[in-house]
Amino acid sequence: MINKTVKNAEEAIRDIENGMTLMLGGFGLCGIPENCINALVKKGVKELTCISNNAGVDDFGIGLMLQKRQLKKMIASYVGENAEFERQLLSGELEVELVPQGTLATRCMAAGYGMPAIFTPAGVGTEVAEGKEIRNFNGKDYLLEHAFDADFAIVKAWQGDTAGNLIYRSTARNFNPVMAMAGKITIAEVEHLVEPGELDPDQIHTPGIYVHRIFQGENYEKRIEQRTTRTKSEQHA
Amino acid sequence: MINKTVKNAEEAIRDIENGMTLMLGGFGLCGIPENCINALVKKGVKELTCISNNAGVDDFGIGLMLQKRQLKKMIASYVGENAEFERQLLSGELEVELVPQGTLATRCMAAGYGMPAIFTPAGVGTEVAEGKEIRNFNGKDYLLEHAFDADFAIVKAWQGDTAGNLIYRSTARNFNPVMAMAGKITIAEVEHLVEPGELDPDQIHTPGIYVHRIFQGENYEKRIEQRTTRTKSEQHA
Amino acid sequence: MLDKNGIAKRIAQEIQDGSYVNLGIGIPTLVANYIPEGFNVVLQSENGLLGMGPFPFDGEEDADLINAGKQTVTTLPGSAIFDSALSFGMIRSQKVGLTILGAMEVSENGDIANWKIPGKMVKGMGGAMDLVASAKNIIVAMQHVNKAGESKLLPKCSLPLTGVKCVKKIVTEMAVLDILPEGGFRLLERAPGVSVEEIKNATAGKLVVEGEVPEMKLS
Amino acid sequence: MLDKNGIAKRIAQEIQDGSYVNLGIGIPTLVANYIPEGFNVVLQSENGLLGMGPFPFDGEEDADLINAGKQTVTTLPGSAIFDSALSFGMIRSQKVGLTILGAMEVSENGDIANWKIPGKMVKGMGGAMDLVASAKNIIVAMQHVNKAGESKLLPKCSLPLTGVKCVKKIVTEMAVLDILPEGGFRLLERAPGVSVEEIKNATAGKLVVEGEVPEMKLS
Repeated sequence: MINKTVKNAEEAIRDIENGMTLMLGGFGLCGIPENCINALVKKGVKELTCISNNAGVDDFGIGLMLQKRQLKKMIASYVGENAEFERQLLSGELEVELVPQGTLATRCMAAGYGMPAIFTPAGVGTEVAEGKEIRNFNGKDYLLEHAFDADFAIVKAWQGDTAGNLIYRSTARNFNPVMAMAGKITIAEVEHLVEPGELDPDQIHTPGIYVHRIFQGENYEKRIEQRTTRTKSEQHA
Repeated sequence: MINKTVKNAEEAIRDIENGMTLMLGGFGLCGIPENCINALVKKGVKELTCISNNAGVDDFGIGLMLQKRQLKKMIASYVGENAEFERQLLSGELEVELVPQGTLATRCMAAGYGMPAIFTPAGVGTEVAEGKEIRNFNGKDYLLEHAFDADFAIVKAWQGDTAGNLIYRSTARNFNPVMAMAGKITIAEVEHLVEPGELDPDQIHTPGIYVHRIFQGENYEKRIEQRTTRTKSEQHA
Repeated sequence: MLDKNGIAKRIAQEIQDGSYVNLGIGIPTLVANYIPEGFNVVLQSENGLLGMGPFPFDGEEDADLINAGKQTVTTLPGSAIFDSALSFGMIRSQKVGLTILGAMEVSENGDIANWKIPGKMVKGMGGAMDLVASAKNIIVAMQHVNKAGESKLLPKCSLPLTGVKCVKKIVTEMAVLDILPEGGFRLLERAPGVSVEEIKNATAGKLVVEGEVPEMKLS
Repeated sequence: MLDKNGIAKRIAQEIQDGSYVNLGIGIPTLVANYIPEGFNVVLQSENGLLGMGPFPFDGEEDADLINAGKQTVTTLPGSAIFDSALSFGMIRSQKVGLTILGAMEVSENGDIANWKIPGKMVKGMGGAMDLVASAKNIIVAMQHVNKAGESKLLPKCSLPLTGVKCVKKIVTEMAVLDILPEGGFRLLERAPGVSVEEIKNATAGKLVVEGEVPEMKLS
């Protein structure tokens, strides 16, 4: 196997430069690459285009990069949790491309599958369709949407081996596998880095061929955005 | 959960009729739905269009259906192991569409992903491209290939639960997951049928929503096409 | 007039046994509480979960297990987890049969607007555009009028659209309506104590009333 | 003249440490035996396996674990299994950098034919069309002439094509050649004991000989 290990987030992002396009895995604050985001904030790299489903919250996730004005453009599907985002957007400081969530995921997947474009019905008849090619198949209209082209994809997994194979945990999977496939260079931070052979080949979510750098992250906060619970008395509700 | 269990292969294929289009999982003889194939042979349903990577061998797999002249058309990528196939093809008894393997897999996947068509460079400049739309993206030519439209997809998995969730074993996975997603009705035969909750949600290869009928198969032969081994003395070769 | 739970309760009657359903944020989330006992209904959450269970007990929240509303949830026996591309694959291929979501406006031809107020609010469409473009059956759960007292059932949406000609049915605090193929809101049921006249006054789009309109039955 | 193993041995010199490689059926399969000790090379099998190991020991064959040639194989620590669509996804997106495959004909502009003899043989293209349409580096392993003694390195292929302008290098029992951007087989190395003259006679397409042509080094 090919050893993809790097020491830490700083080494993993060493060659990310101003003006680059990054994909960042996660849905809300779930499954985001916390270590790499912190390292990007520390590095202070600017003029970035970020592709991520959400933009974090004001003081966590991509929100930290927004506060430091590191983003030129954000490509996302839902940004409702972030006041600083809305402020930068409405003031014109931040360029924003809002993309239907399924289109966002599929444009990542298309890159990983070597497909230059895909067809989706999402957005037909709306402003999302403006300027895009519409094509009818079997009586239904579809938009032609292009694969993303990202310099780096940065994902977070639960387990990974030094060959780059990744396994995600629960719904922290979300966009991570499709982004992991889609970067020119893919960086994976994992909660548990193990030796080749410790992961069952049948259970790998992202084959190592897609991953260029891997490291074991630390101090995961894993913040919960909407803590919703029920009490034991509701058990039989 | 929704219970998808049927008693056996006969019940699973009860409404497969003459002239229908079927997808059959497997690569070579690996991971093929043996029980359903045998039931289809017994039922004697005819004029079928079969989509499968291979056509079995003379006396096993889809070859059994060829011997009984049950196929009108075969859509496959490689059929080199089957003399009866070649005979029926050259004599004109059997209609054949040969499709590049990656195109075959991706046309199945497209159906399961609700994408009417995909772009692939495979076959550009060859007779596979004849009559097809060619489109250039970023300086490279791609063929427009359409999603398959199959009445039934019949797959084989290792484990499955009554809710239809499937887990495949080793390279017997092959075409099974993409075909499982692609049938108007999907039938899964499994080596081990278990109750919901016995499979780890993180390890499901095919979510149950794609599977309409499931049963525990029996008497799996799992024939090996090319038995290749080494002796212990070659261990350090 | 129904409260939010009443709307959810009424919508729950639309859910068929043995179906896969996607519930949007807000009132739709409440629908889960009213699915009839004994019904096998599987909830899909578009971030990548099939078989969404109830909220976890206090102290058992798992940051890695959330729904599309970012709420902590649980799995059920038979649940499956997958990535976001496959999640929308099953939506686009119509395996998820019913989508229930909120709206800011619905037009009499079934257009829906729920993601943007130009110059004022930009939250994004999330998965809504994919859902309304694909699901066979789309039910909108919303208030009949907005906070300014203006009807949300319009001849034509004024806000940027989420999808066109896709809404099949609407349940509000006042009424159940469906969209006629030729256009128009057909009044199917009145909320308890609400008159046809009141519904007419609250509906800016074309309202079609055929014969006697029954009152909703909420068991 | 090289035998099949000799061809495989020479091709193995083309493989870079730290690379992902797809080996076709026949001579290419033998290449695996000659990958230099200490090299980290991962073999991809397009049915859905990354990290293909050696054949199993007698009695340890697993019917569920085969390669694209339908041979029983093994996994290695760090292997991954996936479905056929993802397999070709990693091929199409050029993550598999090198493809080594056999051919019936190669033309001087890099076209390859290896899947069909009209009216005579129809095995199908399998994954070859996908592989040659996508891989960055494509090396052909084949005999210089066919059984009838006719050259397989042609000005133009006579058989149905598998791919166009895709072959980068050719290794035969007689020579190593690459395809020039402007067309033509450039002779890079001679097999031990084979003269340039003999190679010329066995090559129907345009052969480009620049200066002294060295003999292959097969350690």
